[in-house]
Amino acid sequence: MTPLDCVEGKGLACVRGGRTVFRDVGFRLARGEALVVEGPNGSGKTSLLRLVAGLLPAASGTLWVSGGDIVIEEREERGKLIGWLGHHDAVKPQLTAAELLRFFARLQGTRAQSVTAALERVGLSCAADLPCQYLSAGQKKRLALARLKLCGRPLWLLDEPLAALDADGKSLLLTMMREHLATGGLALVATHDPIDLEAARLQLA
Amino acid sequence: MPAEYLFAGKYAAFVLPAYGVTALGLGGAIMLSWHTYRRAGRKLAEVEKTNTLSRAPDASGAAED
Amino acid sequence: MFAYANPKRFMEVSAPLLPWLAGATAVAFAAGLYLSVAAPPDYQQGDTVRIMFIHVPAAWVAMMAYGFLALASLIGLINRHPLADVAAKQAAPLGALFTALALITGSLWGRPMWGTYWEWDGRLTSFLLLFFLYLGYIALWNAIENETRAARAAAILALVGVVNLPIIQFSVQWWTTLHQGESILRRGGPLIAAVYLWPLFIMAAGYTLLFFTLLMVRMRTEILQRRARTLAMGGPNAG
Amino acid sequence: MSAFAALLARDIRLAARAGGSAMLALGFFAAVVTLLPLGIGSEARLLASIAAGVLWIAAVLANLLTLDRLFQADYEDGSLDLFALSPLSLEGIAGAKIMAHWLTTGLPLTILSPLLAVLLHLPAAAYPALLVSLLTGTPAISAIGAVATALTVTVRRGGLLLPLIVLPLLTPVVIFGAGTVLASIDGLQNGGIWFLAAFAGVTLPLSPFVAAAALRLNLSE
Repeated sequence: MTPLDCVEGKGLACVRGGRTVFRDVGFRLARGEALVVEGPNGSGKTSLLRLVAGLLPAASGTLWVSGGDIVIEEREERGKLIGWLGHHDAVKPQLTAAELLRFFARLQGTRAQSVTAALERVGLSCAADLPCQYLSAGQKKRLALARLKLCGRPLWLLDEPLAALDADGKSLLLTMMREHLATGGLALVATHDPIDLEAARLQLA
Repeated sequence: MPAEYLFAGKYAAFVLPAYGVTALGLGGAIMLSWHTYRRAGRKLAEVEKTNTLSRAPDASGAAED
Repeated sequence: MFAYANPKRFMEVSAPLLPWLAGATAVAFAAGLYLSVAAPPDYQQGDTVRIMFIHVPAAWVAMMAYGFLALASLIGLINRHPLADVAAKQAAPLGALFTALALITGSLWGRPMWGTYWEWDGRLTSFLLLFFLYLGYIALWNAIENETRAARAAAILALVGVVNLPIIQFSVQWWTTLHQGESILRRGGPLIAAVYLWPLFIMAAGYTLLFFTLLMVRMRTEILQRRARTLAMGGPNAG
Repeated sequence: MSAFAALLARDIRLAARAGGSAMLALGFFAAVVTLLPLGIGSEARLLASIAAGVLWIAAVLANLLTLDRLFQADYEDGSLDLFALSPLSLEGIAGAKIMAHWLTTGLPLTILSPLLAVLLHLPAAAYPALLVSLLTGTPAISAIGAVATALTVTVRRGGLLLPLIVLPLLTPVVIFGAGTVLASIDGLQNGGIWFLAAFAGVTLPLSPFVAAAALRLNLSE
């Protein structure tokens, strides 16, 4: 896991389609810490995550990502540190679960052998050779979690991760997040249903 | 006067429609543009009126033209 | 920067300019039309030569409009200029109108000479494709809801279009030599007699002035509409 | 490089699988070419004279059919976000997708075209020209089509918009392509193939960058 010490945003503002989604939002996240972003629908939780990920340009404000002595400014460079779990699970119906993970492993450049371990970790090893069209929504979300773990990125950005997960799924997510934080990872979680995780809270108006 | 000759000319059947279509096209564009321009102006004035009424008198003077 | 600061200056500058521009257009058209009607009939084409006075200027402005559209798109893309996007968006329907007029008057001019309303002549075909370029641009702009994204996507299409225009022109010419039957009287081929030059240039000036007058009116309309929409959405003014 | 190859392999596998676009394009191409004589009549000389144009236009339409899902499928299910965050640049992604589209649509069409040319009584002299012109032209169709589909990626039913946007941009390809085949029928060499090669040579390297710019703007708004 590439070392990442701190992510800090100051006075961040986001404009989408001419409408100001949020204004002067700031946060600081150190190694091993998590931040839960709460707020009503349309308050810009997803936009904030996309902004941190570098998918969205910030209308104003600055965002530092520093690891060791290097500070990363360029937003497409920042993208390489991000483990992204979006609304949609990015799962192709025609591919099997194993094929999908092997593809993303090769795309991210991680070792393909860890695919079976990742499937094992999320309890999908039985469905490894099943085309994803037969997976339930919960299983697809678990597959996305396996991919997140597989890509080994330090900064996790999770957008409504609890949706579509049953009780076991939720506890699996929490344990995986605690493991990630324990090994010095960082996490930003956008959610509006409660999540019992020792983490700072950021309220978006 | 060239004008009558024009209309009686052998090819009048093509010159007239050509000028007619052009007049229709350009005239139509002018009228349409002018009409939507006036309507946009009226609509803005109306929205500005309801806007300043609905808020406290301290509304910043949205006194654009 | 406040998204609409810059167009405010445009609104202030264009307000007094508009009547003058409209007046100049009217004068140019009056003079041009009079000269077109007063010009003697051509020994070969008879009166149909008068169609040239409204066909050629329409064609010139149609091409100039696409150049303007591409330039405004480039400026809009490079420094995210909201005014450039408005200019490009409003230039497209006008350009399409002038292209359509050029096509219709061209075909009406062709009928007495070539015996058919449509002739796959190099120029007319290129203009038909230019018309499709305009339609594609306008369709793309309307298809995307998000205003700023639509502006940028359409700008890229306009730039791709303007780069391809010479290639399209060349390929159509190459194609017509492939299929050209006997050498039909090439329209505008013979040197245009001097007496026809004056009406042509004055009409061309009239058409160009009309294009910029209508463009200014439509840009002002767009800005007023955007401002009304922003206010209605509880935008910046409403705090 | 392996990321590029990974995406290329995935797209080819997706296209080849059931419901993939490869079979769809071939089926459409064959359908248009077989339907045509039913409409126009089966008289050999007539068919032979229009065979070149028909084959080329059917090839272009078949390409457009499978192009509109090139980026949209990945945009809608969130894969495009993951691609944007991967080590592979958007330009690389666009390049891999264009190549995958050509391999699964353009190339099979070219291979199938002589078979369908027989249905249209295309004179024997024109077969090599048909193959060469399609081989050179279809990459350009994929390239320009990719740019257009990248522009309409966020549009709900962008596929309907694609032909209108792409039509004027593809005219040179159709003109030079069909022109080459026509000329070869009476043994002429009119250089159309060189223009086609030049056109493809210019559009192919540029289109990944233009398509990436279009994707970038659609992702970031």
